[in-house]
Amino acid sequence: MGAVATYLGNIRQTVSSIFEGMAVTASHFVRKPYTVQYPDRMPIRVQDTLPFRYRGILEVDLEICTGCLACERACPIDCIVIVAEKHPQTKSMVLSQFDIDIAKCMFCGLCSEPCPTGSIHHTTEFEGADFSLESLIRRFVKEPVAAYRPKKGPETDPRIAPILSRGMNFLTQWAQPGGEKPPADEEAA
Amino acid sequence: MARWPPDARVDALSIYAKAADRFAGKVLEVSDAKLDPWMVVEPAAIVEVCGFLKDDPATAMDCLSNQSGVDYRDRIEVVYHLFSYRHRHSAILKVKLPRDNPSVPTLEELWKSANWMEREIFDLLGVNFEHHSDLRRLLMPEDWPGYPLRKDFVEPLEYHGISTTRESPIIRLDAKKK
Amino acid sequence: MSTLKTEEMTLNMGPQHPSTHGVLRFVIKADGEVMREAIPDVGYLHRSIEKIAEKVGYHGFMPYTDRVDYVCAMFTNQGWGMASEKLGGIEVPRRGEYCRVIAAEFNRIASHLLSVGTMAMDIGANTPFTHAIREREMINDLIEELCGARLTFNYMRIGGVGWDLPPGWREKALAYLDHLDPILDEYNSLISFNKIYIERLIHVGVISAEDAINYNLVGPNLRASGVKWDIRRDIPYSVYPELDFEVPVGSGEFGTLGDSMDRYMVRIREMKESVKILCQALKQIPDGAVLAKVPRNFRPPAGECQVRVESARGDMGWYAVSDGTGYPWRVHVRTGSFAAMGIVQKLSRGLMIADLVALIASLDVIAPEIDR
Amino acid sequence: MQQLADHLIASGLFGAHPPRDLIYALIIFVLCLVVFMGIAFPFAAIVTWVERRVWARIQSRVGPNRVGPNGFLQWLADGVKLACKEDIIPNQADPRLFKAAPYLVMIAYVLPWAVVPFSSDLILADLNVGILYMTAVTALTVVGVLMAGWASNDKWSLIGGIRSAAQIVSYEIPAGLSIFPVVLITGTLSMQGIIRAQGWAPNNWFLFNNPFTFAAASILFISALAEGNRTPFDLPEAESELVAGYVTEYSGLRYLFFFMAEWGALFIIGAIVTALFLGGWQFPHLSHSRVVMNVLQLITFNVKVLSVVFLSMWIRATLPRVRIDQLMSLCWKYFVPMSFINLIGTALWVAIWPDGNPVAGYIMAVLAFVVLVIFLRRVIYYLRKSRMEIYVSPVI
Repeated sequence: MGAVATYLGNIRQTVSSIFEGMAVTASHFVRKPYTVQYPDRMPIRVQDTLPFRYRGILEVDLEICTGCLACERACPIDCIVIVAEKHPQTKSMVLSQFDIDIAKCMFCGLCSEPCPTGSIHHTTEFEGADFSLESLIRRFVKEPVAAYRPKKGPETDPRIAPILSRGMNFLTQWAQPGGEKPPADEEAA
Repeated sequence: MARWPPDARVDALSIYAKAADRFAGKVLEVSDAKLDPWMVVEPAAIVEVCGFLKDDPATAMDCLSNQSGVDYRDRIEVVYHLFSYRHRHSAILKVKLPRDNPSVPTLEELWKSANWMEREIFDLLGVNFEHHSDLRRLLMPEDWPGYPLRKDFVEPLEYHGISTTRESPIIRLDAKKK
Repeated sequence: MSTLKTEEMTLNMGPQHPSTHGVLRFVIKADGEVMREAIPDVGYLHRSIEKIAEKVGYHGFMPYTDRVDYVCAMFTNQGWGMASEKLGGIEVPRRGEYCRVIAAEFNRIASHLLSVGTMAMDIGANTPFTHAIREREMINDLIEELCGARLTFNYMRIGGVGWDLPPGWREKALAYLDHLDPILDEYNSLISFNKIYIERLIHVGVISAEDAINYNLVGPNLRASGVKWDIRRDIPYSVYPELDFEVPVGSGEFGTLGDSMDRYMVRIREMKESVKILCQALKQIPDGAVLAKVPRNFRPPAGECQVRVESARGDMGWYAVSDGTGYPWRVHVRTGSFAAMGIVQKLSRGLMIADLVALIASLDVIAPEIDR
Repeated sequence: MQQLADHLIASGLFGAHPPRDLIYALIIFVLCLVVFMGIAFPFAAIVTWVERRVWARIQSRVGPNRVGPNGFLQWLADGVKLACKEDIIPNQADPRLFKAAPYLVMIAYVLPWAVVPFSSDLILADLNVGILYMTAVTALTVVGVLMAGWASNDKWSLIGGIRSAAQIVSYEIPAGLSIFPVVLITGTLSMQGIIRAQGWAPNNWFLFNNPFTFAAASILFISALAEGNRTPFDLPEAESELVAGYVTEYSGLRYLFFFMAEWGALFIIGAIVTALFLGGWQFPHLSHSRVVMNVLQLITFNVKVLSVVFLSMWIRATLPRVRIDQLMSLCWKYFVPMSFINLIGTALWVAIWPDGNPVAGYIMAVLAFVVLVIFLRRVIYYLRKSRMEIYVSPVI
C-alpha cells in the first residue's frame, strides 16, 4: 500500500508543484522587465544615474593638487607617478609629471582618501576601452605647473574656488577617522 | 565587544599545560602570547600529540580548522589551528622545521581536511609531509621552480616562454628610483 | 563464455565548462553516466594573494582581499580588518561595526542569491537564475551607493569602514528588504519546491556531520549536515550578540540529512535570517564615528593572531603574523570553498555526471576562494 | 491533391498529352518546396525569436529587440551569421558521418510536414496511415543525433548522442501508446479522418472525450517534448552538464540545421497534439465557400498549434532538467503503465458508449475551465504578493 501511495503522491506532487511554478512564470508576463538597455536606449546617460561615490576612472584637478604625494604613497600597486620638485627660485612645488596608469588601476579609492583637497577623485565615467595599454595612461600635466597652496581662509580665486569646493565635497563623503558623523547624514535620519 | 570568548586564552593555556604534562620533552615550548598563545611540539611527535588532543574527551579537538606554514628566514613553522566543536575551544600547535628539507609527519590520518592544506603548504613552502597519500602541487603548475611563499623566492622572469612581468609603461621624468 | 570488454572513460570537465563555477577542472573517471571518481584540479585562479600581502602593507592589502572571494568581498574585507585590528589592538566604533554588519549581511544575501540561482541553472532551470540575479542587482545598486563599487567593494578599513551610510540610504535599504521577503517566497514556489528539482537534489552528495567536521566543512555546508554552528552566534564578533537571529540547520525533510537539497534550503533560510538581521541592524544603528583613528603608517606590534569570520561560504579563518613593520610577515586565509573542494573527490564516487554538477553547485564553490 | 493535379491536366495547362506521372511528381515537388521553404524553415527560424522573447518576459528581461521591429528579424540575422561561419570538422572526427548527420536530422524534420493537416483540403498527402507515418519518421532524428554524437569523436558528444538515443527510443513507446486511444475511438489512422471525428467545440475534442483520452493527451505531449529534446528533457544537449551535447563540435550551417530541426519539431509536436486531441482545424460551418472555410480552418489550426508551441516554451522556461535515471523511470514506471491503463480504459469506454458519451465531454470541459480559473487566481495571487507594478505589453 505504501508503494502505491508513494507512486500516486509523486504524481500529485509533480503536478501541483509544476502548477505553482507555471503560475509564477505566468505572472511575469505582466511584469515589467528589469533590463537597462545600455547604452543607446536610455532616457539619460548611465553615468549620470550613478551615485556620487561611484568609483570610476580617476580624474585629477591639477588646479588644487598640492603635490603632497599622499596618493602616490597610498596606491598599493604604484599606478600613480608624480614628479614634484621645489622650484629653485620661488621655492614652491612644481609638478612636472602626474601620470596614472588606468590599465593598472584597480579602482580601490585608496588614493583619493588621503588627498587633502579632493584633487584626485573618482568620476562616474567607466567607458575607458582603448586600443593599446599605452593609451590608457592618463597624463594630467601637460607642462610643469605650480602646485596649489592651501590658504588660511576661504579660497578667494574665482577660478579655483568652485573646483576646490567640489573637491572638498568629495572629501566629506569619506568617513573621518574618529570624527563625528558628517552633517549630511543628520537630515536624512 | 567580545571578539573572542574571554576565557578562550585560559582554555588554550590549560590545554597546553595538560599536553606539556603528558608529553614532557616532546612539547618544546608553551608561549604566553598576548593574543593567541601557542605551543611548540617536536615535529616527530606531532601526530601523537594531536591524536591525544583529538581523542581525549576533555579536549576533543575534532576539527583541524587551519594549517599554515610560515617562513621565518631561519626556520619554517607549520601552524596547526585545532578546534573543538564540542567544547568550543581551540588550540594552536606549531612545529619548527629547518629550512633545508623541512619534513613533518602528515596529520591526514586524524583529520581529512589536512590533506589539501598540507598539499598547499608543500606547494607554496616546500614542506614535505611524510606518509601523505597524495603529495602533489595543488595551486602552482607541476613544473614550477621553487616555493613561492618562501622569503627568498625569486619569481622567474618567464615560464614556458611566457613573460611573467610587465614593465610599467610610465617613464618617470626625473628618473628617480622608485 | 565471452565477456563484453568495457573501458573506463576519462572525462575532462573544465576548466572551460559551463557549470564549473569560475575556473575549476575535474578529471572524471566515468563508467557511462556513473562516475567512479572526480578528481578536482584547482589552481587556475591562483593569484598569490598571500604573497602580495607581504608586499603591500596593511592598508594597501584591503583592496586585494576583495579578490579573495569576489562574490562576497565584504567578508574578506571584514576578516582582514578584524585580523589587523586584533594585531594592532584597535577598537572599532559601534556605528562602524553596525555599518560593517549591514554591508556584510547585504552581501551575504547577494552571495546566496547567486549561489541558489546558479544552482537552479546547473540543474537546468534558467528562469530562477535571472530572477535571483535581478534581486542581486538591486542589492548591488544599494552597495554601489554605499561604497561606490558593485563587486570589489573595498568598503572596510582597518578600524571601521571607509564611508558612512549615505543620506536616505537606510530608508531605501528597508524598502528593499520589504520587497525581498515576498520575492523569496515566490522563488521558493517557482523552483525550491518543484518536484523535479527536489528529486534532482535529494540523496545527492550526502555528508554526515562527522565527515563534515573531519573535512572541516564550514558555513551552510556544515549546517546542512545538522551541526548547529555559526561563528556569528557561537564565537560572536562585531555586534552580532546584539542582534536576534536563528541559525538554520539542515533537517533532511526532503531526503537524507546533509544532502544537496539541505544545503540549498539552508541558504534559502539564511537569506531570510539575514533579512531579519538587517531590519534590526538598520533600526538599531547608533550615531557616532564609523572609523577609528588608525595611523596611515600602520605598524602593529609583532605577534600573530587568528580571526574567524562567518562569510557566506562559512567560517573564514584569517591567520596573520606581524613582525612589527608596516608589512605583514605572513597572511593565510583558510576559506570555505577550499575545504568544500577537498571533499568532492570522496563524495563523487558513485554519483552520476549530472549529480556532480548539482554537488558542486550545492557546495557553493567559488574558484578564486580556493586558489586565492 | 491528386484531384487538383488531374484538374490542372484536364484544363490543358501542360499540353494535350502530358506525361501524367512526371506532372504529378512536378506538382508534388513544387508543393513540397512551397511548404518547406515557405513554412517549415521560416517557422523553425522565427520560433527561435518567439521563444527568446517569451523566455525574456518570464525572466524579467527584454530579449532580442534590435534587428528589425522589436527584433523580429533576429532569426534572419542569426541564420546569416551562422551560414557565414566556418564549417569546422574536427581532425579526429569521422568526416562522412559528421557531415551527413545534420542532413539526416533535417530530413527527419521535414518528412512529417507531408501529413500535417492545415485544413480540410490543405494537406500534402492524406495518407491512410498518417499518424503512424508521423511517429515513424520523427523517430528518424535519433539516427542523425547518434551519428553526430559518434562521429564527433568527443566524449561529451558521445554521451549526448547516447542519451538522446535512449531517450527517444524509450519515449516512442508511451507516445505511440497514447495515440491508440484516439485510434480506438475513430477507427482510422488518417490525420483527416481523426480530425473529422471531432467537433469544433471543446466538449467534442478528444482531449475531453473521456478521462483516459485526457491522460493520453498529457502523456503524448510530455513524451513529444522528450522526443524533441525539450526541457525538462533536454539531456542530450544539457548545457550545464555536457557543454552542448551532440552539437558540441558543430559549427556554422550544420549547427544551424540541428537547431532548426529542434525548434521546428515544436510545430510537429503541436500539430500532432492538435490533430489528435484539440479538434484539429475544426471550425463552425459559417460559410459555404470552400476557400473561406479553408482559410478559417487554416487559422484555427495554426492558432491551436501555436498555443501548444507556446505552452512548451513556457514549460521550458519554468522547469529544471531531469536526470537520466529519472528520465527512464518516468518513462517506464509512470508513462508506460499509465498508457496501458488509458488504452484499456478507452477500450472499455468505447465498449460501453460506442458513440461516445456527450455528458462526459461537457463535464470535462467545464472541469478544465475551473482549473484554468484556479490557475488564474494563483497568478493574480503571485502578482499581488510580489507587489510589482503590472505592465501589460504584447511585445516588450
